[in-house]
Parts: sequence; C-alpha cells; structure tokens
Amino acid sequence: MDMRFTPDEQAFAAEVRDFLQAELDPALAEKNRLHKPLTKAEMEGWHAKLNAKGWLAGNWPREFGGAGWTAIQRHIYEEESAKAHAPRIVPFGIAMLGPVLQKFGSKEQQDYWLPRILNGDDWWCQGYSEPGAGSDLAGLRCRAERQGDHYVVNGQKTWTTLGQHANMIFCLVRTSTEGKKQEGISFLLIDMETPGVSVRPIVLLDGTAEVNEVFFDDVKVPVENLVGTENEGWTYAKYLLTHERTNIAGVGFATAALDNLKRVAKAQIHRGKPLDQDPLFAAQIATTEIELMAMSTTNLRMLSAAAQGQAPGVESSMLKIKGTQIRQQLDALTRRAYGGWAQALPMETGNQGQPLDADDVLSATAGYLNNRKLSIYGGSNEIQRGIIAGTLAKG
Amino acid sequence: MDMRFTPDEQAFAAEVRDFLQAELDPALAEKNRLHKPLTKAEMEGWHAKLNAKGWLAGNWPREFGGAGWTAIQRHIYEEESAKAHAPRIVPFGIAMLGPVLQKFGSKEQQDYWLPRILNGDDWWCQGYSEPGAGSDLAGLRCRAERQGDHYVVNGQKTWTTLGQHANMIFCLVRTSTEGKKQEGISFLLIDMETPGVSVRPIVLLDGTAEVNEVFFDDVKVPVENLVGTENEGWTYAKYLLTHERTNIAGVGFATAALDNLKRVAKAQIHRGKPLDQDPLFAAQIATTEIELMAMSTTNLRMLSAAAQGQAPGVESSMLKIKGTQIRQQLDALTRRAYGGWAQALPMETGNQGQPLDADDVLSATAGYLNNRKLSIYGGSNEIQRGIIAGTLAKG
Amino acid sequence: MDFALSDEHRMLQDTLRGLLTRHQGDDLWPALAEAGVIGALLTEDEGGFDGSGSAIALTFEELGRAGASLPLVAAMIGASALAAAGQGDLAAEVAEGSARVAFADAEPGTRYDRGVAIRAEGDRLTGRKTMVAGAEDARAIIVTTADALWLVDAKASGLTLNAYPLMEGGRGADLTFEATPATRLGALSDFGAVLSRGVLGHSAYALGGIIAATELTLDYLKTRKQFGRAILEFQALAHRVADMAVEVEQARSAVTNLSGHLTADPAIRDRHVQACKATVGRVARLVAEESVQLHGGIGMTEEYALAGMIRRLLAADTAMGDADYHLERFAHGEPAWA
Amino acid sequence: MDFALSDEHRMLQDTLRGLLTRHQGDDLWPALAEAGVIGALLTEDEGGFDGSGSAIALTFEELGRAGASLPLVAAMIGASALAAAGQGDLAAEVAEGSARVAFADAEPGTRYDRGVAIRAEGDRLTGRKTMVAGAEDARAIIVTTADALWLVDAKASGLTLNAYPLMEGGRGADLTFEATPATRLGALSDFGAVLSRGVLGHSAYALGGIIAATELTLDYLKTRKQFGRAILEFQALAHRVADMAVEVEQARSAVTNLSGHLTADPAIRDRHVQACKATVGRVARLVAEESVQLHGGIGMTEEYALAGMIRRLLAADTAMGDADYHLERFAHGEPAWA
Repeated sequence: MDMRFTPDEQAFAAEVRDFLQAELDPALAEKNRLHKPLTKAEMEGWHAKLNAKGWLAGNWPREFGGAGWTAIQRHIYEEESAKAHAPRIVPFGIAMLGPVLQKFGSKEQQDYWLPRILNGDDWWCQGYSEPGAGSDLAGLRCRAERQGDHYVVNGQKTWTTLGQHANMIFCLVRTSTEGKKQEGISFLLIDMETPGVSVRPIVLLDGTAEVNEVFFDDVKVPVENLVGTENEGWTYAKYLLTHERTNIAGVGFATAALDNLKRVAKAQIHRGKPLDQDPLFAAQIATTEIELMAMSTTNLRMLSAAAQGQAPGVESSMLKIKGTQIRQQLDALTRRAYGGWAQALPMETGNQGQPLDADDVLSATAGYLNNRKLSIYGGSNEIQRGIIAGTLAKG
Repeated sequence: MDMRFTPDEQAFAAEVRDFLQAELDPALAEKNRLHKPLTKAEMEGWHAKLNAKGWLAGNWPREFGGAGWTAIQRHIYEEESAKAHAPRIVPFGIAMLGPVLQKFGSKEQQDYWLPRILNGDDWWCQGYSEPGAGSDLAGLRCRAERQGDHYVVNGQKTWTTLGQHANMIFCLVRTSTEGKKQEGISFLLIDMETPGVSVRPIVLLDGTAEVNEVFFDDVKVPVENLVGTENEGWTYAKYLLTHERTNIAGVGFATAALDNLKRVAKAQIHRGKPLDQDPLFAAQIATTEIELMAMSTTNLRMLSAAAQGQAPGVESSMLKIKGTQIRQQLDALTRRAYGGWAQALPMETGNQGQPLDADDVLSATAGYLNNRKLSIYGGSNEIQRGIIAGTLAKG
Repeated sequence: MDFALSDEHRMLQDTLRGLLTRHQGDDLWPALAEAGVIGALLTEDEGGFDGSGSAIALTFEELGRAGASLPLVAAMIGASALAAAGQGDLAAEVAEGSARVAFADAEPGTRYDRGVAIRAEGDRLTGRKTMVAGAEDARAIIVTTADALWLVDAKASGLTLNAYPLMEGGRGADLTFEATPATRLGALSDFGAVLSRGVLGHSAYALGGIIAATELTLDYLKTRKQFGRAILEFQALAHRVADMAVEVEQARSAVTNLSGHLTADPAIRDRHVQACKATVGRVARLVAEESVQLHGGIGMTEEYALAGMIRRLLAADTAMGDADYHLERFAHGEPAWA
Repeated sequence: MDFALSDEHRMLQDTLRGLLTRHQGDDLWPALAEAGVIGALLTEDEGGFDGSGSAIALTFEELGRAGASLPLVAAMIGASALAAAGQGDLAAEVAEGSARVAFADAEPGTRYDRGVAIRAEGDRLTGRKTMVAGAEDARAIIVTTADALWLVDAKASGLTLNAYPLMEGGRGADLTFEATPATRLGALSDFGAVLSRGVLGHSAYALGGIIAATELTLDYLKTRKQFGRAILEFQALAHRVADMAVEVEQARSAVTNLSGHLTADPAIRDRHVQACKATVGRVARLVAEESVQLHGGIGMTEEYALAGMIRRLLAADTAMGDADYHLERFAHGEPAWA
C-alpha cells in the first residue's frame, strides 16, 4: 500500500497550482469564495484561459481536443482549483454533452459541436427534469413528434441551471408512449433561439436565480439534431449521469469550506474568546474534519480502484451521500458561527440595502441555503440510498 | 393553563413516597438500581406489600379489587416508585391479563382468576410472539385444535419474559387458517404444568436469562379457558396491547437513570477533573436532560387530554419512540462515563470472577445492553413510526 | 393540571386567526394594536391587561403559523422594560400601538456575546449593533451592553442607521453609535423576567412555523406522486415524517414548560428559558432541513410557501441566542441573563 | 497511489484466514505464533520481520472478522516497547510466541486518564489497574502511569491479581500493586509510535467486526421475511442499511489513513491516531446498535452470533481511549500520547 501520489502526479499538482496562481484573478476568486453569482463573461473568460492551456476538457480524450487526464489528474485539478476558489467549469457542454456525443453522436455531430464547446461558441444547458419527473426521471412527458425532417417539441423542462445564459439545450424527450416508460425516450439537441422556446427564471430560497424553467411550444427541431437512435435516449441519459458524478465527493469544495470555517471560528468571539477555543464548537469542527479526512481517502481508494480497471459499483452513491453530508454540515457550522449576526440575506431580486462589513456573513447564509440542493439534485440522497440497498440486496 | 398537580394529587404523591419510605427494603432498591435480576420471592414479596395496601392493581376498577386510580395517579405512582428504585409491578397478570378478563372474560373467569392475580396465587406470562411472528404478530402459527371439550395446542412461543417463574400463560393461538391472518386467532389461558409444555431460557447479550421460549406439544387445554369468542382473539390482543402501553414514556425510569448518570459523572475523573465538568460530556447530559424535560410534559399533556376524555391518537407511539431514545441515550452515556473501566459484564451463566468494586460499572454495561430491547419490544420503534405515518396520512 | 386554553385565551386566539386572515404587511400592526393584541402581551402595570405565559405563547404561535414578520417581541420587551424602569408613558404608548420601539441585541463579530462591539462610557454608547428588527419605524431603541439595558432615542445624536431586508421577511438595520446619549434602564440581570418573555415569544413564533412547515410538507407528500405513488407511501420518507412529528411535540412541550414557569423562581425559570430555546431551535432547524429535503426541488424555490417558512425558522433559532448557546449555558448551570 | 495489498501481505492474509478457520480458543495463539503472525506485527529490530501499518491492519482486521479474542495488541505493544527499551531478550520471546505479556492501561475511577488510581514512587508502583486482558497468562506486564511506561514481572512482590471474563470474550484482571518493584521503560511520549500501533490494532480489529456485523445483518434482512416480504424490502430499513454501508467505508478509510501514517511525523501521526479511533469507535457503536435494532429480538440473544460481535465492537471502542476521548484531544490540537 502506498498512499502518496506518484512523482508525475505531484508535478502535475504543482503545475495546476502554478497555473491558478498565474491566471486566476484574485477578485474573481474572492467573488467565487463569497458564493456571489458570476457573470456570464466571467465564466466564459475562465473557460477561455483553460482552453488556451488545453485544460478545459480534462475528461475528454486527446483525439477530441481534450487533455486526456487520468481520473487522478482530474481529481488533482478539481481539488486544487476548489482550494484556490477558481470558478467551476460549467459542466453542461464539457462534462455532460461532450462524452455523450463522443460515444453516441455521429461523426458530423462530433465534428461540428465538440470544437464549438471548447471554443465557447455555444453555452449548453441540460433539459432533463420536469415538474412531474424529478427523482422519477423516466416519468418525463415532454413530447417530440416526428413531422417530416423535423421533430415538433411540446412540453416543459425545469431546474435548468444557468439556462438564462444558454443558446443550446440537450433534452430528453418522449418520442413514444409504448412499452416501459424508459423506452420511447430520445436525446435531442435544441437551439434555444428557435421560435416557441421560452425561459423563465426560478428564484431559490437563498435569493439567487441560477435555475430556470424552459417551455417548448411547437418547437421545430431538425432530425439531424437527434443523437443516436430514436427511443434509445435512456441509455445515453444514464451514460451522461455517470459522467455527471465525476468529482461527486466534492473533497476540494469541502476542504475550502473547512478552511473558511476555521477562519471564521478564529475571528468570531464567543464567551469572550475566539470561537475556535470553545470546546463544543471545536468538537463540531473536529467531527467534520475527521469525517472529511476519511472521505477523502475513500474517494482516493475508489479512484485508485477505477484506475486499476475495477468496475465501479455503488461507490459514487456512497460518495454522494457522505460528500453532501459533510459539505452541508460545514455550511451549517459556518452560518452558525456568526450567530445573531447571520439574520440577513443578499436577495438578488430587489436590492434594498445591505448590512455593513457583512459580505462573509451574507455568503455564509446564502451558501448554507443554496447548498441544501446538494442532497436533492443529481439523484437525491434518498435515491442514492435506494441504489446502495438495491446493490447490497443482490450481492 | 395550569401545570401543577391538584392538591389531591400532591397529597397522593406524598402518600406514595411515605409508603415507599416505609415499605421498600433499601437492599432490594439497591439491587434493583444495579439492574440485578430479582428473585421470584423478592418480586412476590413486593406484590404482597402493595396488595396489602390495596395498590397492587392501580389500573383496575374497584369492583374487581383494584385501586381505581386515575391516569394521573398511576403516573404519579410509577414516577415515584421508579425514582425510589422500587421493583416494577410484574405486568402480565395485573396490567395485561386483568383488563382483558375484565372486559372480555366470563363472570366465572373473572371470579376465579382476578383474585388469584391479586393474591399472587398464579404467576402469569405472555404467549404472544413466535419465532416467525414478532413485529408481524398476526402472522402467528401456534395451533389450537378443538377436540371435544379441549383444545389441543401445538407450536411455540418466544420472548416470554419471566416465563421461568410462571405457572400460567395467556396465549394467542390460531384456531382457523381461513380469511385474513388477523381472523382465526383465539385467546387461551394455559396451565404450564399440563403435560407437553416445556420452557427453555433464552440468554440475552447482557448475560441475563429473563426471557424464554415456551413449547407446546399436544397440550390439552379445557375449552372453559377460552377467553371470549373463538377466532375473535385479535380484538382482545389489540386491547391488551393498548394497556401494555401505559407508562410507555418511562419518565420515572428516565429520571432515575439521569440522577444516576449525574452521580457517576461527578465521581469519574476525566482530564484531571470530575467528568461532569467536561464541557462535551456536560453538554451530552444537558441535551438528554432537556429532552426529558420536554417529554415529561408531553406525557402529562397526553395524560391530561385523556383524563378529559379526548380519544388517544398516536400519542403512545410518539412517547414510545422518544421515551426509548432518551433512556437508551442515558444508558449509553452512563456506560461511556466509565470509559476503559467498562469492559467486563456480569454474565449470569458461569461465574468465573468479578472485577473489584465494580457493581455500578457492571450494572451500567448490563443496563445499556439490556435496554437495547426497549426499542424492539412492545412494537418496535419502526412499527411505531409506521403507525404515526399511517395516522398522519389519513388525517 | 390543565393544559387547555382558558375561555379568554380561546377568544384571543380566534381574534388573532381572524386578523391574520384579513390583514397583511403594513396593515397588520395597527390592526393588531387596535384589537388589543399588544395589550394581551403585557400586564396591567405595563399598560396591558394580561402578560401571562399562555397569552404570549398563543399569540406568537399564531403569528408564526401565519408567517407574519413583525417586531412584536421588541414591543413586548420594550414596553415591559420601560414600565419596570419607570418610563410608564412611553410604555403605555407602545402598549396601545401608537409608538414603536426596537430591541438592539445582536452584535457583529460575535455569536451572542454582548458588549463586544459596543461599550458604555458614562451615559453614552459607542459602537455597533446589528440586525435590529423594525429600527426604521422605532421611536426609541432598547439596547443591550455587556451587563445593562439602555434606552436610546431614535433621533439621538451620534446614532446612524443603515437598513436592509432581514432573512425572516421584515427589515432590520445596523445601528452605529458614536458617543450617543442613552438612559441606563438597569442591569441586564434585573430584566431576566422581561427577557425571558422575549425568548418565549421567539420560541412560540418558531413553534408556529414548525407546525406550518410540517403541515405543508405532509400535505405535499400526500398529494404529490412519484414512481406512480404518493410520496408519503415511500416508507423511508414516511418514517422521517413520523420522527419530525415526534420532535414537533417536543418543541410544543418546551414552549409549554417555559410558558408555565415564566414567573417561577429565576433559577428554575432560566433553566426553562435555556431548555426551551435549545429544544425549539434544534427542532426548527431539523424541520427546516427535513422539509426542504422531503419536498425535493420545489422546496428550494422562492415561489413556494416553504422558502419563507425556512428562513423564519432559522431566524427564530438565531434570535436572543441559538440552541447551542443556551445548551452550553444550561450544561454549565449558568443563569440565562448575566 | 496504490491501496492494494502486496503479494506478501496477500499471502499473510491467506495464512490468517486458513488458521482462523482451523483453530479456535486456546489452540489459536500457538498456531498464530508458529505461523509467524506475531512476527509480522513487529520489525526486525523487535524480533519480527515486518511491523508495517499494512501488516498490522490486515492481521487485526482478519482477527476482528473471525471474532477471535486474543491479547495480541498487548504482545505487539509489549515486544515493541521492550525492544525499544533495550529488553531485547524478552521481546524476542514474545515475538516467537514463547512468552506472553499483558498491557495494563485502564484504571478504575476514571474514563481514560492515566495515573489516577496508580502512582510511582522511585522504582515502585502502588495502586490499581483494571481490565487487563490476558494478565493470567502473562510473564510480565507493561504498565502505564501518568507519564511513563513500566515493566513489571508477573511474580513481583506486592502484585495481586483478580481475574474475570471480559465483555469481548477473553479474560482480564484487576491488578493491585503495593510498592511493587517495576522497571521504568521510558516516558509515555517516547513510546508514541508503539502506542499508535496499538490503536491501529484495536481499530483494525473493530473494522473487521464492523464488517462481520454488517454482513450478518444484511444476510439476515435478505433471508428473513416479515409481513410476507424479505425485511430488506422495507424501504425504511433498506435506507438505514445503506447509511451503515457508507459509514463502514468511512471506518475503512480511517484505518487506512492511520496505517499509512504510522511512521509519519508524530504531529501528523497523532492526528490520524485520533481521527482513526474517533471514526472507528463511532461507526462501531453505530453498527452495533443498528445491527441489533435491524435484527429485532434475535439480535438480543446470546445464542446468535451477533451478541459476541456487539460486545467486541463496544470493547474495541473502549480500548486505549474511546471515540469521544480522541475527538476531544483532536479538537484541542493535543498530542495523542502525553
């Protein structure tokens, strides 16, 4: 057993740190640290810097213009960039659609769409969930009817993250109602500037508006925008979901959140002393840090097993559960560290004043509220428990 | 709103305390406090003292020789006697069978059995659970076949608490396999000295042997020992179970356990000081004490509502869950307060030495292990959650 | 022993429910004042007509159920403290609703310590208070320092106000004091009974919110279908709802305990203050988090009624010391107000 | 980065599994010694041939899975401490299995403090140690005091032994010292590496037990039917099993972390000692309690295999400081051994 990274991996980590040091604007990192919504231009700018370095698509094979990183390298990049508060790479084109097109798309689709993703010509968003189909994704009802060389799409998608910036959406649509509900689903690429597409923001309980509803009213989509075979979309959807689960543990985010919590606990006064000297609060921090120390190794164990070709099992479900528990616990502690000071919230909608010197406090409250989503989206923790139990039942 | 007991109730509480002071042998109380198994004679002796005072059957109406106490009086008696570490009244005759006979038994059965219960002529035990029917009680299979003026019983019962002392057992038996499983169950009184009855002790993980298996092999039971109507036993069984749930919160036991925990925490040394001065341990005690303060009032609210004729709902299920959580938490803390000293266990079977001056330590370990049963028996906490959710779903 | 409401309190409850159905926003305060609701929170000596634990508990529980965001705890604490300190005229105006006061307790840079960001020199205050609900509308402000309670006129010199929306729905402010003249009302420990009523108010308000969020969640789980079944039929979720229901009863009993011991011996009262806030705060957070989780995505949206409930629950935990703060003091056997 | 076992360690694992299938009770110790298992726990300097974190972790995990109750941690600590203190002859005998030593750490009247019930005066010990596993069979006893490690001959004057069964299955003893001659091996802090290996042993043993109890529970829930269905099909229970499975992975990683940092800088090693014991102890208790609850009544019975597992899990948490003890020291940034 050897828990250390190889010399090559250590060199790579150093290279990532150097890159972040050189290229990441401290103001942008600070904004990101404070959970403030980044502008579209800020996100695109960061993508462009990564693309110039050849690092935008770490997960893509080199033949498609990716960096062809190993799972360990991807892990290292994600860790270091989270610790530096670098913007997260917007996942919809790079992490989600890219792998689907590479595996199931036609040569024409690959040649046309993949370079556009890298160059930032398109901003993609994801059309999976519907108001009646969240955890029960296969219950989706958004219809696409073939009429000549077009599909005509009618229905609604929801929880479309950053959809307000997008010009393209990849959608799961129902092309048949026969057979099981998993059958009859197709995977369509839809230009959001087509007549009949409309987007409505959903404000979340932390006041941010990063997710949207997308409505389709007789939207014409050319048949060449069908990925793979009609009615086979469920297969591609599941493939995409396994890719969505990369970095599911969020060790880097948790590490950054723990550092921030310790900083806050050192500054806040409690019973006349810094809060981190309070035995109860210190024990709560320690409990979470100890959990993170273990999960971080669980994550590496699973990466290492995957690197040695072991078929992934329920690991991603386990990491999803523990990872979200740890991050939500850190968020809760950080908000609570502020005590009576944490009673305001920076609502994006309608700015009617802000408390003084309270950027960090506001971000703690917003971060806590916003990250309640972690245990809901991408397959809720209840869904993950079902997956684990189902696998154990068969084993 | 008035949270105080009435003057009459306060006077009654004082009378109970006086009685316990006068009649309870301190050595017996100490043995009970240490979770040591009491002998049959010790339990019978305590019953006799209570019977002499007219207090053995607090829950029975006066017409049957009971004390006819109100729910509040019963609560007061249970609280005071738990705090004084008085033996618990063995429930099988008094709390369980008595009410069933009073409601569903024939005049002959009432006249014969009820005085014998009060006088201690019979020691009753309960034949409900079976190896294949625990939480799923109605799935029981122990058969009783009518043959002339007898039933012939074949099958097995388990978890028969204190069955080793009993000469009588009341049993749920299957007299028909038609219809739903709840139909076809009958309620039989069986003399354990009848040929074909055998008892085998079950040693529990704390080393005690207070529960038993009871086997029936062609056991002849006279038909006059059928309570109520054949195949209607499920109704009586459910009636009994609601009576079993009296004092389900166990506030008195929890109060005594909390006092004991505080005593232990004051004596044990931790980081050079009494353990109760350790902020983390003190917070754990406080958490549990605060829970108990609230549950104690929940218990009184529900008693008070019942006294004013409100139909009981899911209250007993709620008190069962919270009551067992609190008691198990107190037991866990008490064991943990002893730290490295708590690594032995007084196994009843095979005495091969005991640690020095460690009666309290041994009792803490045994008490913790034994009381894991609290959340399993009398309808497991999972069953109780199902009852609550089912009621909420209808409400 | 009787846990039922008296006839008078049942009437008060009916009045409140009616008012809360008919009135909202800015409209609500005058309606409450006119109906005598502020008076119900105060004793006769304080310009009111009741002031019992029961009246306070039921009033704030109803406000919490309805999700009304009003600085009514401040009015109660203010009138009561003013009356006790011999400022009966202002107290009476607050009681009848013609004047409002704010209660400045929280400070930046600390969880719940007092006197970290503000200090008194003679009869002048210097420093800052934060998250002061209703400060913009207040004629005067009751201010806590390390060991005392002060009265500051809203127009006093050296006082500046910076206002913003609060998480719970109303508006609050940072107050900056620069040698601002203030009247010392007395030592903090002299106002234990007054402050304990404030804790009861916040706790009962939280209890109302706990009940509302639980009911909304239950309703959603009964109605909404997934995988072809009502969500409540999924046993894992049903059991979590059952656990929530058990904790709701704990919170109710904790409020009952404080309500019933408000006039008890200070040492006993303080233990109930701490136990109440610790229990209600814990349950409020549990219910907030579980309600969102059990709802799923819709529970995260501002449009849905749960969002405001969640924020009010968090705020109620935070007001006047959260669950951890009071648990720690309970564990150390410390008084609630010192 | 490679978490797989080396070929040598895979062989050791195979050897152990074979031995543990064939041998039980009194028979096991000589079989283990003969097969070189004690030697695998020790470095060459200590009379063994490995002593790596991996070897220790895998050995005790196998013992834990099999539920073997042996004072093997005492042998490891003993040989290692003796070798470090220049008592190589006895160390070698322990390593080859011809002599046994006990490790006297716990004391009456305290959770995990050392030196509460025992004190050293010159080279004599007076007082009491308790729950000393394997004391009856030991030729010598390694004893902790407030700040030092001592060697006491089992036949030393003033030493009395009172033996009894331990909860985990073996036998232990109270040792009473009355001016008993002892050899000071060194300061406790000098033996940090040795004692940390002891924690790894207990933790890996607990991990084996955690895995065994989880597997037994899963097996039961798959097989046993209630209300006409396998119990595991009840979603509320299935989700709890899933949560257990997640925690088992946490425990495994905590053991891996300590195993991989056994020879790291003491400050880093100690944090892993504390994190390991805190994690494994917490998970051990969780799995113990959940396994009983998920089984229902049968899980309470001595006859069923779970009973012994539960007691061994509790004992492993308790050995050399439980989860709370190590969490508290981690939180305060204190060393593990001082």
